[in-house]
Amino acid sequence: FAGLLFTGCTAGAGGRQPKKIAIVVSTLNNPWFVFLAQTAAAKAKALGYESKIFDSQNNTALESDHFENAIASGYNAILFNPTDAKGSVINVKKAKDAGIPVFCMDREIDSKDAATSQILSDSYSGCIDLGKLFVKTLNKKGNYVELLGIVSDDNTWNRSKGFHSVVDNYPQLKMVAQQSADFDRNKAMEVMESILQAHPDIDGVFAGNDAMAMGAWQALTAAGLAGKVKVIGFDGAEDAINSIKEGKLTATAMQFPKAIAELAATDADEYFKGKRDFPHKLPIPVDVVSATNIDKYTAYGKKN
Amino acid sequence: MLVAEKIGKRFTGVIALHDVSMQLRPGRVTAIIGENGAGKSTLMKILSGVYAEYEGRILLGGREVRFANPKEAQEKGISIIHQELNLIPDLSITENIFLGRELTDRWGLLNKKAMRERTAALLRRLKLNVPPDTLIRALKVGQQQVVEIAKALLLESQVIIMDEPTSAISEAEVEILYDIIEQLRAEGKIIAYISHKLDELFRIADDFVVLRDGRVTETGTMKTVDHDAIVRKMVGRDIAALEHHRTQADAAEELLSVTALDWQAGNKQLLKNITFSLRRGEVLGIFGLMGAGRTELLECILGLHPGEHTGDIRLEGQRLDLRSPRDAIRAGLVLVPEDRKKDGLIPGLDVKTNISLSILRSIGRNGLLNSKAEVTLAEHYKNSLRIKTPNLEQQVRHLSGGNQQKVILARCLATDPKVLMLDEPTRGIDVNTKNEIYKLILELAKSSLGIIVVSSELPEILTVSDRILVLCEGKISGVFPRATANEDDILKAAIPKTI
Amino acid sequence: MDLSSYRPLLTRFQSFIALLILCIALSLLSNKFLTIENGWNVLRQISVNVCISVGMTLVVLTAGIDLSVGSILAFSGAVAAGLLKNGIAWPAHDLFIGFTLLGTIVAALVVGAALGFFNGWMITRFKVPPFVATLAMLTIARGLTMLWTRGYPISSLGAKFDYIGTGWLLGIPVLVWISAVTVILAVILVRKTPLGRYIYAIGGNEQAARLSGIHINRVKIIVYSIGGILAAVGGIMVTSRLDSAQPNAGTNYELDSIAAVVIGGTSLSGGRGTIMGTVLGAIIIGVLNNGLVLLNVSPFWQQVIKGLVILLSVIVDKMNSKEA
Amino acid sequence: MDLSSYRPLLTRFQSFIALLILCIALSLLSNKFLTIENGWNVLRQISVNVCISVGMTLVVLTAGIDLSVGSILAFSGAVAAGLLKNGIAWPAHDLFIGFTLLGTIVAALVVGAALGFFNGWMITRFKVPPFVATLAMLTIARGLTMLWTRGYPISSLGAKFDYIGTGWLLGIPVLVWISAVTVILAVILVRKTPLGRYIYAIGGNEQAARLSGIHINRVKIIVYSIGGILAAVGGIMVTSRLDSAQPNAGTNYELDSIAAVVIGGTSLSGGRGTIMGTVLGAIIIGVLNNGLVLLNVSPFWQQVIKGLVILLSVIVDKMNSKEA
Ligand SMILES: Nc1ncnc2c1ncn2[C@@H]1O[C@H](COP(=O)(O)OP(=O)(O)OP(=O)(O)O)[C@@H](O)[C@H]1O
Ligand SMILES: Nc1ncnc2c1ncn2[C@@H]1O[C@H](COP(=O)(O)OP(=O)(O)OP(=O)(O)O)[C@@H](O)[C@H]1O
Ligand SMILES: [Mg+2]
Ligand SMILES: [Mg+2]
Repeated sequence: FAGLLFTGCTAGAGGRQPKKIAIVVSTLNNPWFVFLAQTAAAKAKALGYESKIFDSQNNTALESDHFENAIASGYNAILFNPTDAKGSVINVKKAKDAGIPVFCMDREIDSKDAATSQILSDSYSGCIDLGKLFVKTLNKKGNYVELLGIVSDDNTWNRSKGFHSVVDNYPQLKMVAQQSADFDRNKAMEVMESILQAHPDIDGVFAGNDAMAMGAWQALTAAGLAGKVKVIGFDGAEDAINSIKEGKLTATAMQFPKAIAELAATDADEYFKGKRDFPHKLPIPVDVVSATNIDKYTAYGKKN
Repeated sequence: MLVAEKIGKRFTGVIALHDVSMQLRPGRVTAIIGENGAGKSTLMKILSGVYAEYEGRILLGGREVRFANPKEAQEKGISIIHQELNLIPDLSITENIFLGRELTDRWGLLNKKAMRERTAALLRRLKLNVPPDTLIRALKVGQQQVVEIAKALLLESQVIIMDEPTSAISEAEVEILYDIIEQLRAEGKIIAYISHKLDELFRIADDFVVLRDGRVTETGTMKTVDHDAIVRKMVGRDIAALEHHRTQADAAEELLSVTALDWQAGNKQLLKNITFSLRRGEVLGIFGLMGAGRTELLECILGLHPGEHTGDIRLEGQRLDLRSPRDAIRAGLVLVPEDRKKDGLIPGLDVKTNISLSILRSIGRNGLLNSKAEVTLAEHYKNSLRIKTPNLEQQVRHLSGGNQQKVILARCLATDPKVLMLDEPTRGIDVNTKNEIYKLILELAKSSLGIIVVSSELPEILTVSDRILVLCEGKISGVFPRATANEDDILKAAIPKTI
Repeated sequence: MDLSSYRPLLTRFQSFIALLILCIALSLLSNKFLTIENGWNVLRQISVNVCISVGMTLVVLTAGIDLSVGSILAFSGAVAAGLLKNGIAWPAHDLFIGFTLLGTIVAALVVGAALGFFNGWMITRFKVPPFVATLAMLTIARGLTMLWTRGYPISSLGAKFDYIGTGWLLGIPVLVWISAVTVILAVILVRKTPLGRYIYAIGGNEQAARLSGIHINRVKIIVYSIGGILAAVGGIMVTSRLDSAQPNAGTNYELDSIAAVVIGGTSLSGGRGTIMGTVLGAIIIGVLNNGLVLLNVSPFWQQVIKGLVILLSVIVDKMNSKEA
Repeated sequence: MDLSSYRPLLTRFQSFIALLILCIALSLLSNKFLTIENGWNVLRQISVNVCISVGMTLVVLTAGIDLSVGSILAFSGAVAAGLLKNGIAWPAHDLFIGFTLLGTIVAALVVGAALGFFNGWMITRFKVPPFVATLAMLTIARGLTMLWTRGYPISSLGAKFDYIGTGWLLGIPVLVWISAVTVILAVILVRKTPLGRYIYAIGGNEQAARLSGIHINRVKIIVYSIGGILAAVGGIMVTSRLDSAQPNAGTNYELDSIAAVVIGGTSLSGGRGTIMGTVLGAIIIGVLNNGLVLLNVSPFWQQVIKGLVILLSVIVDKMNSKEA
């Protein structure tokens, strides 16, 4: 264990001191964020900076600790995926006061000036598009089920709202069940199995993320309803992309964590080089991915 | 022949044994005698493999043996009845007796039938007529003690060690045990027998070994010595057998009165129509066999079973309706419980704290503790009760049985009660300390406390009480003023008629 | 006499009543509840918890506790998936070891056993309290899972493997078979073998058990290892059911399984309890989860209700058992 | 006599050594570690855990345990935020009650006390094992939080409130003041009051304590209520520090705080332990978290290392204490 620490240290203290970039991410409990964080880290390294990932474990208080520690240990910039739009503001302010630029990734914090730049993947509008597609595929009528993410997470609600802002305009689309599956594949499968008992007659499922979409899909397959029921996810995770390729999932919303992360890292680089005028908010549109355009995409991004 | 050579054993702080040498001979019962803390149990635990680290060596049949654990000792034919009961409350008699040496069939599965049968046989031999499948927790202490004996008899061991086997069983069961010991002796087994009841030793022991402060002070054969000699050897001086000259208490006014106390628990009638009274300065002895309901009676008086029993209890004429021991203490009733370890002590806390526990509030200053007052209190009782402890910060778990008992007594007296109830106050306590406690009881009575002493030892009852109440199956089966009291009548009254 | 009677039968009868009441209530509230298909659902959904809880019961019977089951489940599941999919490769010495289905399963079980053994070793050799030792393992095993999966799920493991989680055998889901066999073996272990006796004895009075010549440490280590193995079984079940090993699988499973054990009437202070009781507990929880969803109760209320039901079932139990 | 002597001083000395070693190692590995600023960081970061763990220590000393602290923290924090921001309104009878800062704080503490009291009540009145009672409360309180916040954080609570979490007083962060005061009060309670004695006595031998005239149930209820209040204090601290009440605040805090208690040398079987030990334990954990971040240890490895260090510190402790 001591050995570990030392390797850790030599990695930390070794060589001439390059600038250090902290990457604070809301959770590593979910591949999407792992990807976001690791891409950012890789990019930072490629640009010749030392970088370290901090896992806030969905806990804004822990995120606060990370900020304080990062500031104390002299990081020069923070690439930041907030746990919460409001709760995280105070942390960003802290960094700003310490003269450390913060670049928000994917989720926004609601403060005009705290962050140096915000590169946002706007799932609200993403879910609006998904909603439209959903309405189209079910052609405006039928029963559907919504699987929510972690109910204590405002992303869960951003997505739900975006979706309903469209779908609720069609009275013949009836939501027969709305249950939480915690962004978790297993939970989603079990919840779906149970729901199917009460409502074998559904036509569609909207899942707050791809993991849940996959779980739902498996439950449907087991019940022999595969294909009959349309399933829509969100994220553009690998499993989902493959599954759409195989004509299973109907659609997902592709966020571009790769683009987001690399952009944020580059911003940091330019900031060091003296650039100051960053766009306050840079929304990265969320693409709807379905059978029609699937071959343009891979996991978490566009084919290139 | 089992020989111990220069055995030494130290615990943190104490030297429990210092080159102890002795011989246990086949076909003879050797009594190991000594005060509390003399080192008897420690020595036996070494012989039976409980303690693997010790100095010196043990020879069994001329060959040196060293046991890493109790199992090895068992396999070499040494079995022991420990001083404390070592049974698993939620396992049945059979399962406890065979624990660690189950009989299995060729699939390695338990052979319950065989085990049940052999248990049944053992129980028959010990005249304990309960089904082998009874859970231990359903048995009375005495019956559990018998199970412990059965455990030791299961394997036909060469050496059988009995550490205070009779401390918890009543006359009848003792007799059975004696018969068995006779048999074993006849079979030429080696038997070590520890007891603080000296008269027992004179009945069954052939040889004796006296331990004092972890050293052997003398060995010999029982024939050559008498009671006082033994006592002298273990204590190192004479102790005056105290005889009981008391101012008649009958004059004094009534302190505690119990009328028509009934306690029905489930389908069991634990107490039936108990009516008696206690005067100031009187020592009321309550005698009875195991399970006669004596402890239950005290518990009811102490308010441990509020609402479960009927009848009325009055202290100085005031009707008591106690919801908890707390109320009892407030009212001036205290109990020194039967089972020191389980109900009496807080082993992890030190002597001082254990003594002051019941009256922290009253000796406290404006809601805070008052350490000075605590120390004075503890000091006071340390001296007046002659509690043997290195210092007041000693954890009570390290004191010997007798001194632990005194600590509890001190806690009770500190509440300065009107009525003091003692349940088996001298169980497992050596003669010397016993005498001290008897003296204390009598002194306290002089200071016009009302005292109730529950005991299964007739001599004890006869020594201390002014009046003797005999309980049998939850009913009062006799009352004897000490003047007219004699062993036979009391025993007669105590033996159940209903079987 | 068999161990089931260690707790007055009455009380287990009580949790049985509790279950019945629950079921009746639900079938009144939803006509979808009492259907064969839904029955299979519930059974399939509890099968994992049953396996884990059986192990937990053994641990709790020795007066211990195991908080690490969830993480061990995740790690061994991930190991199975990883080996099955990628085998082990050292490109450096271009060395590669592929794994058969059986191979991966064995490997996963070994991993589970090893971690469980480590728990037991810490607890017996270094006297670390079970709560702490397994709490540490909870973190460690989760970390190992993350390291092994790099935080990404390992998916599409092939039809053969998925059969475990999705297939049927003689009209019964394989998952149910697995948990059933586990339960039967455990019942035999507990009622018919000396080891079972020792487990109860240690929980009932460790000192007395030691004086009876029982190797306390050995028994404990075995028990924690079994706990680990059963967690691994759970890991394999979950993984093959999802056709994917999720890095965060099994989070908070320890709580569900302890709940099952306690609702089943096993005393956390050891020495008293039964396997069947635990199974009953697991069923109660499973039925509850299933019912709350069937009735489309809001996720917010679900938590409150679950908590209350756990309390109630234990209270019912207590009020009718001698201890109360 | 002071209760610290209940554990051989040596062992507490040991966990102190453990802390020293840790600090020295870290300051060698990172020149950023031993800075005043970082010192304040660590203290500020552990302040919440210290408050909770002090309550936990009292509970554990009575041989109990409290798994619900995290959820109680979340709920009382949310209540404070909600009342402060929106007060209570019944549009129906257009009735509205506004809350002052003090009012909200009191309200939050009352909520914490109430939930803690409920725990104690279940445990004493219905003989529900502490583990289960508080496990149920863990779910219930979380559910209540969701219902109260509808799953959304409650933010921007105003400078006055934020001062608690972010302000300084006489050159010391307010958070640190709060935890310091809590600790001092607790030490007084434990060493200098009868109640403190009763807590140790109950943990040491409940039956004997009862016969000595101690009101077991009352003491336990008080202790769990204190636990709830301190959780609420923690809730206020967290909320004002973030200027926002997070619905999922405090998740898993029970584990951190139990870890602190045990590393501090308090025995989970009750009757033995000290407040200062727990503080020490909390510091060790805090320093560890802080240090692992300062050093360039990957988040996945951090979990593994953390687990190992917890094990180590307990083992060091055990090996040097008589019990081992
Ligand atoms: N708190 C969380 N815990 C676990 N997984 C989460 C959490 N929040 C989101 N996720 C998962 O990670 C994916 C990416 O989350 P993300 O932050 O992009 O949500 P979002 O709705 O895009 O945020 P925003 O509304 O700010 O755009 C989500 O689609 C979801 O699958
Ligand atoms: N585990 C232990 N730790 C520390 N000291 C001990 C331990 N066991 C016994 N002692 C001490 O060793 C001495 C001998 O104890 P032992 O139990 O052998 O006395 P004994 O003769 O059996 O007394 P009794 O007649 O009360 O049973 C006593 O001073 C006791 O306090
Ligand atoms: Mg997004
Ligand atoms: Mg002895």
